Amino acid sequence: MFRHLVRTTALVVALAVAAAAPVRAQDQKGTLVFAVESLGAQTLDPILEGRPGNAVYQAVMYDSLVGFDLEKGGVGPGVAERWELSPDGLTWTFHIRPGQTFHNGDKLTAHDVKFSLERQMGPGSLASAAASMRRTIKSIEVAGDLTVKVQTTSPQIGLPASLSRAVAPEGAIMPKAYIEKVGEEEFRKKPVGSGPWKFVRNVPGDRIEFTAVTTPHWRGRPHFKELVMLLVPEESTRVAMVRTGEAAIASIGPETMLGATRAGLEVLSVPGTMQAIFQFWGTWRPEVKDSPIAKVRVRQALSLAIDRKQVIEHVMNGKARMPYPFATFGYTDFFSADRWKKWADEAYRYDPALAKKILAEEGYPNGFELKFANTALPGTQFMVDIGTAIADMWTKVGVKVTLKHYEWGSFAPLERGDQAPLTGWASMYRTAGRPDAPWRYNGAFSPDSIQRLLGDKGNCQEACQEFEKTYRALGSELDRAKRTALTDHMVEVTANTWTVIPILEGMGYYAINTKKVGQFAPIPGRHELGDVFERIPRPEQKPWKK
Amino acid sequence: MKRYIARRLMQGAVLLCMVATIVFFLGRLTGNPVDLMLPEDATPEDRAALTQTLGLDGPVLDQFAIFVGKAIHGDLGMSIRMKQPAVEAFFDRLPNTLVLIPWAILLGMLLGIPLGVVAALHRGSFLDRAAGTVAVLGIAMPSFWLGILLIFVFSVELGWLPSGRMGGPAHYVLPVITLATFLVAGFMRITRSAMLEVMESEFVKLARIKGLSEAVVIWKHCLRNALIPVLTLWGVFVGNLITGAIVTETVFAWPGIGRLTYEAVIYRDFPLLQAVIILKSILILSINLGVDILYAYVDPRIRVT
Amino acid sequence: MTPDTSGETVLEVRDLHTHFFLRRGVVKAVDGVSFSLRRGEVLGLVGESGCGKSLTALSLMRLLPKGGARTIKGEVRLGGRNILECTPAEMREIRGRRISMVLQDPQTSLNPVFTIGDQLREAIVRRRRASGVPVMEEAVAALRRVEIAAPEQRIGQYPHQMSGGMKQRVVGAIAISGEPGVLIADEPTTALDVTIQLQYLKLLKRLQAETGMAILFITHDFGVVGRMCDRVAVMYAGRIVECGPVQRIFEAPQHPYTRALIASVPKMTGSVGRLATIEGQPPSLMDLPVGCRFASRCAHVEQRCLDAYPGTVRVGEEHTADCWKVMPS
Amino acid sequence: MAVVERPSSTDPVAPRLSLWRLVWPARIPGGFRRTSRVPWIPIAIISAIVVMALFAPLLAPYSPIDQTLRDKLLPPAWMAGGSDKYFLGTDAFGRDILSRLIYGARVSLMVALLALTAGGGVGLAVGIVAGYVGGAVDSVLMRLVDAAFTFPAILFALLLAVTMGQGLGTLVTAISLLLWASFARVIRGEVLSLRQRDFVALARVRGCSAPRIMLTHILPNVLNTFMVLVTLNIGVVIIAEATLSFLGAGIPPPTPTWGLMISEGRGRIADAWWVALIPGIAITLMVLSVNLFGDWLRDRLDPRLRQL
Repeated sequence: MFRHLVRTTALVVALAVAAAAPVRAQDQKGTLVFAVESLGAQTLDPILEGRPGNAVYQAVMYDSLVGFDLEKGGVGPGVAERWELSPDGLTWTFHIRPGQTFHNGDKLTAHDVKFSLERQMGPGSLASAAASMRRTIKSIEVAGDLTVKVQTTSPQIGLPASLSRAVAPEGAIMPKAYIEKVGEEEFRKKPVGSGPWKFVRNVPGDRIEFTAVTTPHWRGRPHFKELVMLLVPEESTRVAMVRTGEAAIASIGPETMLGATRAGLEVLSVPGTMQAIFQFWGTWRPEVKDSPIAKVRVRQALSLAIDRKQVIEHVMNGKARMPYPFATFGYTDFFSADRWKKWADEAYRYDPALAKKILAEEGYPNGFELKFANTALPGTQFMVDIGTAIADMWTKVGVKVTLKHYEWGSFAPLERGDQAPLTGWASMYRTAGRPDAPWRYNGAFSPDSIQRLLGDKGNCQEACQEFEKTYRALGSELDRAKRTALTDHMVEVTANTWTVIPILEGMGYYAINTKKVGQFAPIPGRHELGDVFERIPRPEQKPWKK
Repeated sequence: MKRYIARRLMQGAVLLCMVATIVFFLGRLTGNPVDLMLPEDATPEDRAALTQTLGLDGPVLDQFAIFVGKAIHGDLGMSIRMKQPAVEAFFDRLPNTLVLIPWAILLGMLLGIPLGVVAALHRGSFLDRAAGTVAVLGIAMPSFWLGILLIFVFSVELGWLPSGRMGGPAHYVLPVITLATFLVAGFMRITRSAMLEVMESEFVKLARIKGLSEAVVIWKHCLRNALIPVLTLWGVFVGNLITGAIVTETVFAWPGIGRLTYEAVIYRDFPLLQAVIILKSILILSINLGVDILYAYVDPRIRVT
Repeated sequence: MTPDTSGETVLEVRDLHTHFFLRRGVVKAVDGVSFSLRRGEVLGLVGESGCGKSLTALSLMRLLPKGGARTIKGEVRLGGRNILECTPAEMREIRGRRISMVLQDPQTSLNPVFTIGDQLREAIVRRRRASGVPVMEEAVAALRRVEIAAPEQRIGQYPHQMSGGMKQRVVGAIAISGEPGVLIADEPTTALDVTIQLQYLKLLKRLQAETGMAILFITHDFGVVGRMCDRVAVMYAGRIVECGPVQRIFEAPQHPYTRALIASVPKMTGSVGRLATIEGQPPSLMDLPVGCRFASRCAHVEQRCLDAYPGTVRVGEEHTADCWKVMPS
Repeated sequence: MAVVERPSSTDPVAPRLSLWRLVWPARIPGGFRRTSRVPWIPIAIISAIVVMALFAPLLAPYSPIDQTLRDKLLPPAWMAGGSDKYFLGTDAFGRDILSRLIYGARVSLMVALLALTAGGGVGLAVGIVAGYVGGAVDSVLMRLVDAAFTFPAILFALLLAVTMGQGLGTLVTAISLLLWASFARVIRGEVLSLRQRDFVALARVRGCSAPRIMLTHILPNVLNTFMVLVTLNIGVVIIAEATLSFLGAGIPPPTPTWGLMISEGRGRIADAWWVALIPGIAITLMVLSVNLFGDWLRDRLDPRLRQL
């Protein structure tokens, strides 16, 4: 009996040990190695890093005030569980998710939120929206440990979105007490955040290492023990590293996709990360009056001459989609996506015969000379290939394309000032995938924006005025249905000018070694994986389906 | 010798001033880094604010005056992109490049010098042409192409070597080969021509008259003299390597100064770019000076003068 | 200066042919040279530039310049052995010890990157291999023998730290350090100043007297010949055209070429480097005439001179000449 | 060390017959000196490429920039899946690689020609003036040359490309800047030794002006050296063009250049090797040939020139 008892006890103990220990050991193990083309500024201080870098590597260790809708893309809960706008439209109240802690053990409270937002707006901040925030945010108040009230100078419907990592990096939450205690210098060396990964080491120009938090996290508890992000600028090397298993995941471009698939790698595509577009500069200016591209129908004809399906199939290897109208996506807020999808499929069709006919009707039966600036924004090098492809298509309808290639850094200055070098030109451009359309429209069409594609303050004609009016109305419209109607109207007005024309909706691409990581899904519209790593399983946990 | 070094140092200082001025103004012509830091839909207001934060809003000449003033005190500014003193960023990465270069030179010499000797001994024969062809092959292949092929063959297909990054000895193999192939031709050519010249010289005849064996004549009397011009190439080669490292470091994800320089250009990180080019020039100049001093020890004729 | 005919023959060259094989044709630079050298004797080899003197010397050393020069025929008997048949390894044993050479230009004869001592020691060590006497001392002694002051200091110096004359002495020291039976001196004083020339010649004479070696003295300077040599051989277009005791050659030159040479040298002091007084040019070595090679420039040319080469004619004791018109004695 | 023993001084009577000599019959007994044998293979390759460049429109089966997206990434004709239409296959845009290669030769050679004319010409002028005039002018010019050597040329090219925008002009300027200093240095050395020669002294005595001496006496005498430098530097230009294409600072697409072709195809080595490998081989062959030809030329014209 006694012996039996001993035996039973031993068995129970053994089972308990066996049950407890392996859980712990199996729970988080191994290293997840991610090879990426750029680590941006490679600093762990959120106020020193722009959007892409923030989303690639800062996101893993910092949480954002507003988070993601993981399924659909766009805005969802983050550090704040919910938020609401006061009836006058001037105060946003954010309700912080309880029980969050920083990696040093400090509790995450409303004070940290206030501190972080103010730090983003502060003098040393390189945040791109710092100036806008300073202008629009009147005050930030702590109304209890888990409540923050943000007062704005005018109604700011888009404020929560602009504090979501789905849109911008400015919502990153930093530890107030810690930074105040150790100072900025030390914080930059030993950063502390509240995300599912803790900072370990930053080797400039080479890598950043993180280790998983062991406690549960609302974003998900990582399945790997370590996370290493490698800076590997050369794409063919990144792919080679995934093939040899030196890295589990690598960011790639569409041109490498086919090779990666043939080499037995899994290729993951993230839908709706960007739109490749082309646009016409200064068509409203008097000096361009007689130029063919000053004519709406000529611009439309150029769109009809583009075989988007070919581009998607062959340049993007099938991993891209027919676009919605400019700067809109399936997840765009306050937007009749289905209606516009139908519209776009018709409007952006391939009809070279019609294109030629229109050109002839407009007085260019033998085509004309089109000056086209080909360029690619950082991170989307394939835009050059798209530009090359559409230039060829234009050539085939008889347009003589003068192609000039610009590196982005030398293209960007051209669009400022009087835009003389670009006036009368068409160029490649891009819009990043984000849910708030009006912000982007403002940047392209507003008479006081940099691009001012419809006209400037001194020369704002019909479409320009109509856009201006609609945009203003949108700024203070709180009603959902009316807001949607206004957005649709804004899209319609601008789409019909054919000044900014989408080519395709692009995706983010990753080559994956299935022996190193299990199957996972990215967040729609979010190219970078910074908010995904914690949900990536180990290969044995969830093997890839063939 | 001291006067010689002093003169060289003076020349170096003048050179540095020229280089710094060129870099400063050339850099400023290339646009504002703010464009690369902001998203495409930023407002003009955000742009102006960021330009001011980065201290890029004054007239160029004022900026130059500030730059010169600080540079004299050894402060070459903060990297815009990394928010780190540019000098510090350079020295962080410099060791990574420096560990690569001696191996590349060594391998280049190990292949190039024997090829040169063999070619010289068999001047005009098949062996001469074969050695020449092998050596020239190294400069006939663009190094990025070679690097990518090497990765494909040795790490992807054969799985023998890692494809990139710094790490253990195995990580050095492919980058060093890529850098060295570029040098073989230079070493081979200069060794060959120097050997040919030396082999026809009277003192080699005298060495033979003494009855020395061919091995001693070739490898001691000839090669030692032929190595003098080889050594002078070092200075040039280290300079080439530091520049050549841009491509190699990019292909092999090697976090050295070549890669840093490239990034500085691409991101318009002016302070970093200035610092990198100035420091690189200092590096190249001091290596050249070092080689010249070393030269004096190898060639006794120079030592006295 | 009566020739010492009693000494044994240490070097005998018979019918030596060294040609350059070039793409354009064959240059017959040495084309049937024969002479002999006795112990303790100085034989002068005189001729214009390009007549094959130096190549003859190099053929004897078997150190022909690269690029097509080959000894195709002949015998070089050194102590009874034909060294043209030696293997390269055997040849290395012979060089420096049995036959040695002093080169023309002291400025380039020494390796600039090694000290005098290093270069001297190489020669000494080879000869003595496991000798008990410290090599260093022996090197110092060798320098002293060639009358270099303060040899202990000099031994650590590099060639560029010495004057031309001094360097040539060092070269001499290196050349005779193996105590060779035959020394070839290829215009050893041409590159030196006149005063130093004399000193050097005296030194050579003295060394010869001390060691009893035979010297093949190559020069284009008849003045030096008179001072140095016991016998003289006159070379023209790859062949020795006249050979005899110095006195006889000066007093009674038989070959028209020798006569012209001597006539063109007033009082035996000038050089014969470029003979302005002999009309015409030597024949091309690539396209030699069938007959006498001097025929085209000879004042006494006859039909037979053009038709066939004259044999070597003995014209006196130890005296030969290659001419149809000389009378055999 | 049997290898180093000179064959010419071995046994004169009975030359040893070795297997080597049988294999390489040029060294038959009593054979002739064989230096600077004319490099026929390189000359043939260079001529072929030059012909390609000159007659590109006649030779190329297709336009080098017309895309046929449906036919993209077809392997060369001899491989499975290859099409007879495209002998060397197609690239990612369905452009004929053979046609691009042919037109690419034209662009690459054009770049080489322009850069060598500009850079080499400046180098020649600077070298002659510095070497002949000497003194302060020489010092200043040579310091400039030193500065050019210190300044990383590739970076300079990058800077120019981002400043002026990519294009033929930028590329040529950048590469010229890379070349001129080495030309100047070598030419100056030549001129320094020429200046000591009698005919220059004579010209001076006759009262020729300095520019006249430089033009009529010095220049013709350094032309050999110049030609050798030009030949040897063609390879440098072609490689520089390729490298700059890789760094994104070369001639922009769709203009075909060999460097750009490799650069565009480099991500596809695993699945479509021909896109990058074929132009890579073309570059390698061309540069190899030019260098071997240049080596030979140097031996023929100017054996004193050491390297590069």
